[in-house]
Amino acid sequence: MRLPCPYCGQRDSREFVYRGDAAPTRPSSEEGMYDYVYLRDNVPGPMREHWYHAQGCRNWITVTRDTRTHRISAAVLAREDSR
Amino acid sequence: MSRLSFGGLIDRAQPLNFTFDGMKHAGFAGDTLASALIANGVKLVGRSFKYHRPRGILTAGSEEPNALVTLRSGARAEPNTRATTVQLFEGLEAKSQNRWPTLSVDVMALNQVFAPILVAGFYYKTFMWPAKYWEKLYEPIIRRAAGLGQLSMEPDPDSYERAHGFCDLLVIGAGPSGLIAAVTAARAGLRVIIADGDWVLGGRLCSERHVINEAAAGKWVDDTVAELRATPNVTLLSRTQIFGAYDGCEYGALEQVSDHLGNIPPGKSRQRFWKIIAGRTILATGAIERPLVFGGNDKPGVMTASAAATYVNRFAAVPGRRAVVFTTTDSGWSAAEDLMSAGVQLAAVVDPRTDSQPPAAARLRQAGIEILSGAALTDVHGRTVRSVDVLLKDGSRRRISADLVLMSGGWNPSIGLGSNLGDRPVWSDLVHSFVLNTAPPGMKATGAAAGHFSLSGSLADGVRAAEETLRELGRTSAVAPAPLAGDEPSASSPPWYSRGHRSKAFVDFQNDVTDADVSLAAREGFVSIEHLKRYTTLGMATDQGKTSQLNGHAVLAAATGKSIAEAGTIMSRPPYLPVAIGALAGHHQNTAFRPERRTASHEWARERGATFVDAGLWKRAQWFAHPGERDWLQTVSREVSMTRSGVGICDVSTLGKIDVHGPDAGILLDRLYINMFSTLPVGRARYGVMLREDGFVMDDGTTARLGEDRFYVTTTTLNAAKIMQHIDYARQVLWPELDVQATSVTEQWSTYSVAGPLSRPLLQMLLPDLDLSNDSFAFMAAIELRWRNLPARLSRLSFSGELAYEISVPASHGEMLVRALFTAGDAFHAVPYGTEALGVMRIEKGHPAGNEINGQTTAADLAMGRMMSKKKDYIGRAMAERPALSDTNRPSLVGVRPLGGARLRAGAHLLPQGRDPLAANDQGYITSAAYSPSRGQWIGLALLQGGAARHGELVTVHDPVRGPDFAAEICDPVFVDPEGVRVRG
Amino acid sequence: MDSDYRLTERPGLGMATIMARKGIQPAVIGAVLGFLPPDGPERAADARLALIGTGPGTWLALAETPEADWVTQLANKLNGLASVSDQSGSYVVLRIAGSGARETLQRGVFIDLHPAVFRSGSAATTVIEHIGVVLWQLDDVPTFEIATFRSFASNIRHWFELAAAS
Amino acid sequence: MRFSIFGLVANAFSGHGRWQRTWRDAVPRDAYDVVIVGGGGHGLATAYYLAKVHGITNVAVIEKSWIGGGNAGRNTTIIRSNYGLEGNTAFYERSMKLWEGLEQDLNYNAMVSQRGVLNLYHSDGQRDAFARRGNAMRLHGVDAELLDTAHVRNMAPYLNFDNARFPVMGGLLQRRGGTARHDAVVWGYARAASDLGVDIIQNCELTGFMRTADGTVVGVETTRGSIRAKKVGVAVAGNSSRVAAMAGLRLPIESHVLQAFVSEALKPIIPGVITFGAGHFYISQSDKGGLVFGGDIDGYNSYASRGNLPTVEDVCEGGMAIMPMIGRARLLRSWGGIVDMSMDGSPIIDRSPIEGLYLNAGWCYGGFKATPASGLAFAHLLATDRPEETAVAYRLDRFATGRIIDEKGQGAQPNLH
Repeated sequence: MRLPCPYCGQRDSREFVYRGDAAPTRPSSEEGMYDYVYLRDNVPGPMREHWYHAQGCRNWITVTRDTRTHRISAAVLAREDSR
Repeated sequence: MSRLSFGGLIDRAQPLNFTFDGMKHAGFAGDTLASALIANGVKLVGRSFKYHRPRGILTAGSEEPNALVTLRSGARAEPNTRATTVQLFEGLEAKSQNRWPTLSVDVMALNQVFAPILVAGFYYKTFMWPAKYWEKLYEPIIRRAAGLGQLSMEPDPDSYERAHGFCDLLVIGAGPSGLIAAVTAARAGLRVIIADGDWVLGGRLCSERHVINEAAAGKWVDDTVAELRATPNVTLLSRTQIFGAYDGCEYGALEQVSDHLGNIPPGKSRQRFWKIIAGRTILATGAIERPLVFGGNDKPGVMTASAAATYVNRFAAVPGRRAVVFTTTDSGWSAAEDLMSAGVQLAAVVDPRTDSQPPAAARLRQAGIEILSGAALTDVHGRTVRSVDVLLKDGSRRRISADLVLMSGGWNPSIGLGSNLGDRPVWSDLVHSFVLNTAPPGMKATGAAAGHFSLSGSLADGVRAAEETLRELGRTSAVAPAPLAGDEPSASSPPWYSRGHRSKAFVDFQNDVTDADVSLAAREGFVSIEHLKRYTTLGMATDQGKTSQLNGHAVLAAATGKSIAEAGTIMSRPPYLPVAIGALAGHHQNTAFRPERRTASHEWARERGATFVDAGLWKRAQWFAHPGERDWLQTVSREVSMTRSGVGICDVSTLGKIDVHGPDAGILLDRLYINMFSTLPVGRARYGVMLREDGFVMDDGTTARLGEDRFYVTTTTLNAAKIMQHIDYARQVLWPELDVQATSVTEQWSTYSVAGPLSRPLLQMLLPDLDLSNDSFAFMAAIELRWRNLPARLSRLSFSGELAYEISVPASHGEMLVRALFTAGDAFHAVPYGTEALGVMRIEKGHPAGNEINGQTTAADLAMGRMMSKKKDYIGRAMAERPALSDTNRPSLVGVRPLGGARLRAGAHLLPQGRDPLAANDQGYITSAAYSPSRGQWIGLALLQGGAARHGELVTVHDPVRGPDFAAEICDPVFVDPEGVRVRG
Repeated sequence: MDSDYRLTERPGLGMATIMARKGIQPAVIGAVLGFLPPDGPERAADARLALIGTGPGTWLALAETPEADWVTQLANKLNGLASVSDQSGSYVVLRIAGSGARETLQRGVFIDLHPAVFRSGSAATTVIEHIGVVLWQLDDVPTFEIATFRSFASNIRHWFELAAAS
Repeated sequence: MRFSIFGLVANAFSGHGRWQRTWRDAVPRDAYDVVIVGGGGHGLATAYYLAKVHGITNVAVIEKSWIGGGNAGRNTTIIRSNYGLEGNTAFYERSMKLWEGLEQDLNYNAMVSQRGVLNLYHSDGQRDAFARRGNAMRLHGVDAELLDTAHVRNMAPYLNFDNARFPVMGGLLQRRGGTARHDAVVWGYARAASDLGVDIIQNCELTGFMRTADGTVVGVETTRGSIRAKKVGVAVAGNSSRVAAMAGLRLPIESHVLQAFVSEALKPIIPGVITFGAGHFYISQSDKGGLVFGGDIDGYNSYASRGNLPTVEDVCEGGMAIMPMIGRARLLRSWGGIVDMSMDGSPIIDRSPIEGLYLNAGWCYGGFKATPASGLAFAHLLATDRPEETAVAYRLDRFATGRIIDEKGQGAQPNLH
């Protein structure tokens, strides 16, 4: 599988570390922390997710990938990812 | 059974000697092992899987299920190799398999006597009594009888390499449609990779007799291949099998670099594993001929019609003297003509069809060949073919003598790669087989793989596929039309099988699945094709159903009254053809399995006699044995004692090191650590602990503040990459608004710990201008300085509990520093110490390390609960407050010392004294243990329920996997200098 | 395979990581350095300093003939604009030059090195068989350089030996 | 029809014409006491034990395609009970005990073969972690032996001892571990459950839940119509989140793909199961002769039953590193299964927060070995509304309370378990 790193270009998935669903956002208080840490939508379909380009530019990237087909429709730097 | 004196793609000027089961034979360059065996009159080549039935050569391609041999010998022995795809080389050695004692006399053929019992799934119904007998009796017999070839059990002596390919267009298969597609795309300027498993390109054009542009088709192939070779934007890979389609338009391929050589030159690899990224893909993999299902269709001498044609046309090898052709396709008739041209006597052509006959029928009839329309071959007689029974149109049977049976049951497009990504093929009534409905992104099938079985249709389709690709890629070049091909018949009937047979009729040859097995499975409810596959093993042999799947489904459909389209088919999974595990591993074998990271002092340590140990990918000095030392324990104890009494030096460069810079660096660190860092003064270091967001301890280390906006963070060796990633997550994803930068400098600094009461004077010799006194350089001081005009860092940190420093220089000069330290250290009898002594000293001081920070412990468990700041939020704070994490009865850190001289071992469990060794009494375990020269006994750290409150209590150390129980006392985890006087000395 | 290339080591280079502060554009840093740092995976250089783009706002700086305190000088110059970390000890830099250089490297890296895609001035941070590398192309000979972490250096040399043998 | 050698011989004389369907192909009825969603090993075992142990036979198992088509038919057939944490060890040992009597119980030969499971260690730290685990097993009455290098060399001389990047220092051996024929387990449970009256309904996909006004689940909507049920049990590992979402639940689970591989058939070389502790690789050999091997999950969320090359390479690299003699064996087939990776790497067998809905999920890549105990425990829960004694720890609320069971210590990062 290739991932389109916004900085480096198309790269083998082996260069990346996977974290998971990008949807949960860290709450600023204890409220919602359990949901944030443990609960996932586990979407069958397009999902925004975080990958770390560990063997490349060392940036966290938000990739939109369909979990049924592995087709990738978007990838942006996570820091620039508007939520 | 001989070699023709004319024709074929063999080089009669290059004879090659080879052996099969020790018998000497000769073939020619250009032969496969199979064609050479045929030319030498060898009919019996192997034994089947279950019944050990004699088997010959069924096909002329990679779909071969019967003619499997062990190629080569010794460590290079390669079991289950298809004789039909092995290119003959001088001195080739092949052995038959799955037989004992010999191929012609195989004791296990006795299985055939029990065949009425050994039906599909028989083992599920028996062998249950007595229960104990399964592993001891039944299963070993089954295991020995099964299997095919034998591994040498010696390490693979060959090397393998990898390669990467990128192209606009990948053409899979170099037959007529593949070649024309590739050349059309190449002329338009696309970067093209064309790959074919064969060493000769041209596909069916090598095997069949055709005319293209009014010349023999071979000329067109030669011209086209020459053009491709001369085009710089084309990579032509022969002997290269694309074996799998993966996500992201990625393809796996195996190139046989040296398999066709008798001896592999030193250094040259045997095979090359390609990963190819293709913008577009044209699947031009052709089609595979279906066998027909009739009694004895597995016997040596029965082969597919196309295979027989290939042997006479390409290899000039004649597989029999007198043949019966049994065909439900027009191509079977063409094969009959090819054989006749090669001098084979045609006893009869049997075709169950009555409605239509190809033009060849008239020609054959004219030549006096008997044509039996509306008839079917039912049974084959003889150990190898001697005669056949034909059920005539009128219902009577006739026996015809023959030594060769050609069967042609239709063509299955080779679309396996097209369904690798989950696209399910669909039935086509047009071609009577499964074709691709949808294909993976960027892929299109062409030629016979798309059901265009005629040559002219195939060539035209290849041009169309290339044109379409060009259009999709926005290229508008004019495209030359397909060359003119003499057309030929291509009609076939739907899958068909003979019901009038009296002997076993095979569907899956290698796995011995018969039509009766399929019917039985249907009766027992295994009517889903997946259940059928699993219950009967249909299609699970080394050919992965290439010759069997569809016939099996046809029999199932017949048994259940469904159509094949309704029954559906199975999606193909990689690899399309079996791939050597060694090739997929590349050069990652033996010590090259993973890279080995070396510190700057590696060479120096080796000179000093270090024994090295793995720490992740790092090699670290474990200890430095002196001549005459009894064992490692004596060595390590000396290193500890001399460090505690004098000075010792240890390379600690493998710790993770991260520069965290920027105006908000302090804020970020406050959020990462349970304790405060924004308040740390410049020039000071502080020990910190990080939690995961779920509240458990993630890592620990010291962080120094080197400037107002410059922090220098250290991590444990094993977590270095993980913490870098964590910090980047925090600053890029969680809090992108912070102005903070982080970069790994693990590789930049070679760091040595100089520990012991004499560490100060030793260091002073290296740094004469620096005031190292307690007043100006106190415990936890950290500064930047220069040493020998190099940037350097010095901090007063201690893992050992002694007065100690850590000094760092750029790793390029790390060896210089360690040598300088020991030159200066001579006067102080400085000792090098390794990771083992480091571990002993940290256990003596009760410092937690990886054994305690194991991802299952909280800060409170490790007696660091008080470090958890209440003044700020940080990662893991909320979750650490969950009831089970703040439960006071959780196991927490204690010290353990045995009564008497017993040896403590990490991993031993702790039970209350006098209780039975039961899970209910399990109260904790020893996390770390060491022999403490300072205390003169074994000591340990443990996690024990109720922990700190139990100092002084006696417990039972329970370690049944290593030895008997003994008693130990729970104590404070700090065994040496509990007041911490030395470290501040 | 064309295996005609020369592999040499480039000792004594000064190296540092430059990371732009939040909101600081490459042009601002360029104004201080005297040339524009690449805004992507590319190499830009003047006579004394080369910058390899290794990430957004991140560069590996290489000095051919570094003075002893060049990193401090660089950090001071960029004070408030970028964070600078000395990496002079971190990497071993190898130069691979000759007609077979591209094909050899392509055996190792899984990015497209075709001259139409990766050319003089191109750079990439990637992997050769589990070993992280920063790779850039200097000219059309072609000449490439790769920087690999010092602790892995013996492994990358071993890989080149294997590649040369096959 | 009872299976035995005598029956087999008798049938052979009659041309095998009298064998009956292995299980009844049932048509859904209007209502059942219990409907189990998912005709895999766990679902079928649950139905069997509901009928056998609790006498609840008015049970339907609904399966969206063919029984055993999910992970029950896609695993590497390993059975073992070598777990170290409280909450796991007793449960997996219960499973092992059930395996040991399964064939006689079901009258179906599932080829349960206890040829041993050997975990290799390569460092002192790994050895001590194995000792901790082995000791915990022994405290639970489970067999465990800690072997040194010499012992391992004796058992498996073909391993790479002398030229390895990570030399073998020993291993943790569970002799009672081994393998079982995965498909046969499914068919055996299906046949036995069907004989006790359970309806097995294939090609019947869940599309939703029947709910009362207060939210209680009172049945299932399927592609073959509505089916009422007093209780609905969900055993659809890999798809647990999708099914839970139909009831409005979010779970601490991610779906990931796990690949497995088999080589061409070879004469017997490896008797038991071997795992390579310094790489991602484990291997056994099937009765048919194929080397069955695998490694880590691919590592990203996936509902596609296929993996990618990086994992293939990683697994083969591990294989060659530990067993250099398999280089010339050929990889024949690969496949992928979608597994429920839970947030602590341990399963969930619990009532859901919704009345009438029960969960059996989160088996990660280890569900096969748990099949009998999972069925037994889930049946117990469905029948009594109380957890079975060895499965009390598998609560859904453990993530909220912190009573997690994290064997690997990786935290809430499912792809690391």
